Amino acid sequence: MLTATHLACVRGDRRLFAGLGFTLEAGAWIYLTGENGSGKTSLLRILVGLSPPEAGEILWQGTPITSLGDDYRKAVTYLGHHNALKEELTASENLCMGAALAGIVLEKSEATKMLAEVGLAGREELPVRFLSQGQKRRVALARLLWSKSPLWVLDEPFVALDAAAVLWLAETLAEHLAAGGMAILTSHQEVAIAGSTMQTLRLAA
Amino acid sequence: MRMLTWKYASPQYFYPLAGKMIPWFAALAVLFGVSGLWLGFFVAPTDAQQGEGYRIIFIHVGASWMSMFIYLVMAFWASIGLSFNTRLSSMMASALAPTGAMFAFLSLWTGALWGKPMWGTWWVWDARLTSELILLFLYLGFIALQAAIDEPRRADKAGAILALVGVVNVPIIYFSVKWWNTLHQGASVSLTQAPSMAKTMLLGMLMMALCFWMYSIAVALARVRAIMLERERNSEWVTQLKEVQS
Amino acid sequence: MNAFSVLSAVVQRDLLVALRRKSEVLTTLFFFVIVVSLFPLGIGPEMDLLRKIAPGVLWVAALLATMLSLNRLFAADHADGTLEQMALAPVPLGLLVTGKVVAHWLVSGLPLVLIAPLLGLQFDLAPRALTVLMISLLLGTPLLSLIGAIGAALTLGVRGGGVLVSLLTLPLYIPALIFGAGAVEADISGLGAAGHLSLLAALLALAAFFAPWATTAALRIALE
Amino acid sequence: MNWNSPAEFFAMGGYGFYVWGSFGVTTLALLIEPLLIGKRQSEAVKSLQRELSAKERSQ
Repeated sequence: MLTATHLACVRGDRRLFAGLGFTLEAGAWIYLTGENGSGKTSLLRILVGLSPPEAGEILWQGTPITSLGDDYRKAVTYLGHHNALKEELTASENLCMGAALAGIVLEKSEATKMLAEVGLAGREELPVRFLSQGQKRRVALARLLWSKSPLWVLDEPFVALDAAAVLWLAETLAEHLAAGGMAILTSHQEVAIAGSTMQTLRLAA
Repeated sequence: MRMLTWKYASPQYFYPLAGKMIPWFAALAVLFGVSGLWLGFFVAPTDAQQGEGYRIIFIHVGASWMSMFIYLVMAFWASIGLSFNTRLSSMMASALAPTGAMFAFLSLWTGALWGKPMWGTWWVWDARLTSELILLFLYLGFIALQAAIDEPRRADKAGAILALVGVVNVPIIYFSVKWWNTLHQGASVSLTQAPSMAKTMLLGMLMMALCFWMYSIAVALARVRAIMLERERNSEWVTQLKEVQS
Repeated sequence: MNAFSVLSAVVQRDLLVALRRKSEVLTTLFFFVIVVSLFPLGIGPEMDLLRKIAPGVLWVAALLATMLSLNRLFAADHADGTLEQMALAPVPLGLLVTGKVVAHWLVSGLPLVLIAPLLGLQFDLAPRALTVLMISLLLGTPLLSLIGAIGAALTLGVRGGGVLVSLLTLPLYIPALIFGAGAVEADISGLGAAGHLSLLAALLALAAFFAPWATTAALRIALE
Repeated sequence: MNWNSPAEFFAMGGYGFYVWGSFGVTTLALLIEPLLIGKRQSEAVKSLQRELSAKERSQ
């Protein structure tokens, strides 16, 4: 369970939000919306522990995330604006290296299988710089397939994806939630995830 | 007591307090300065070896001390700001840096003016002068880094790490420069080891050092006030200030 | 999966990236070679003089070459989001930073060590002095990478970061320069280089302990 | 008393240029710094006043 209380965020001179709080239960997800510049990305970065909030506290299973350290980082998978891919490396190398950072050993055959699942069969040995935007995003999203974290925090995961990939992502999210996982995501388009509890969190500009 | 400390650790209460403290420290600086100059020029006797040229030490020594001392104080405030997340301490560190750099420069300048008549050259690669030069570079690095970062909180923290790294490095740099100096049998400049350091000379030096010290406090307080206004311009207390309202 | 395998994964990844983008590696090396070769042209070809300035010239050039390569230590990872993922990995960031520094040294430090004797020959250094030069660089270049990483992390994503990083790190490089160049000089003048080299090693040990910590703190600040 | 005449005082036993060069620049620096800070302070106040009056007008 993830609980946030009285969160505030200041960027430069601007107060993006204040007094923000929510509780996210297992099997539920939060749909985070708001205009450009309303602080969606800032909030996500605060929630995963990259930046400290100006005020307020975030609790994971009842403990502040600041005192959990690596235990919280193990529980979270974050996908930001950037795909965190190395242009020089192939799709499968990128996937394996990403897993290695999280302490997960991924065999090449497994990586190939996961890349096939996101629709990149046959392209796994291509350096990422030869892939299109949408394909790169799919390589980045393939990390959800090896992720063992209960909490997924995804910043605009649907951007640049085609219809098939959007469908795949919605299914993957539904499975994750059905298995007791949690998710927080931002999106500019409507998202439907079958059989799940959705909370909408709107940030005012 | 604890409550009191916390209260004055917030810019809102420190701003008027600093304003009240500045005249006192400025007055002390003038007092020590006048007595130091009087001792230095009219009481302290002419040095047997260096003639009247030695009188430069009255400011050179004080400036060198202050340049090193201010770096330590700056690193102290910066680290407090980093570990306890207190805005005021970080602002204090930023306020001290230019003054420290100025004293480092003055130390070099007076050292060069002393070296020319005594050694026949403006600059000697002596361990102390070289270390002082490096200290000036460290100050400039700190100031440049903070100036380059727009987000004040990030500038504070990055500056603090740099200041701490600098503090660890200063002794290492000093030791290595000294080692290098002895190996190359370079000149060793010593302004303070005059054979017969008269008591009045020492006292004059001390007075000038105290003058610089008080001056630094006054100036740092004044600068930290300006920094507070710049940084906290959206806070309620700033807009309520008398000088802003009028 | 233990800490060591995470560290080696980072090293492996960075080496692989460097291997596929050879131009950057070679730039550092060529810069080193060119700067060193310029000195005789500027000073004149008297061998006595060249022999005398060789340690200083080679070491200063190594300093500058390392400096040049610092900008890309974290910048690419910062731009493509990899750094965020590293900061969120369930292992100490200091470990990953150490991995990055090791990779940086292998890519930009080690080549300098290997090519230095060749450049030393241009300055008519004796074989023993060449050996001391190599040893001093072998101990010194990792030190440069470690200290430089702090500067690179502090200036990450900052306006004019490239120039700033030299202003921040060059003063911190001075002890390494003094003991490194001093070792070769001491050997040439028959004083023995052991003292200098052991001090250099001591500095390396100190930096290996502290620098990753400071770099980690600086990176977390840059990511906020 | 060290000096018999003002001229002697300013000559500093032949070291006048060096002694007064040191003291002069130091004094200058210690005078200019507070002035610069004063300017910074008044600029900060002025920009705050401008912001404040802009806010009042917009209300």
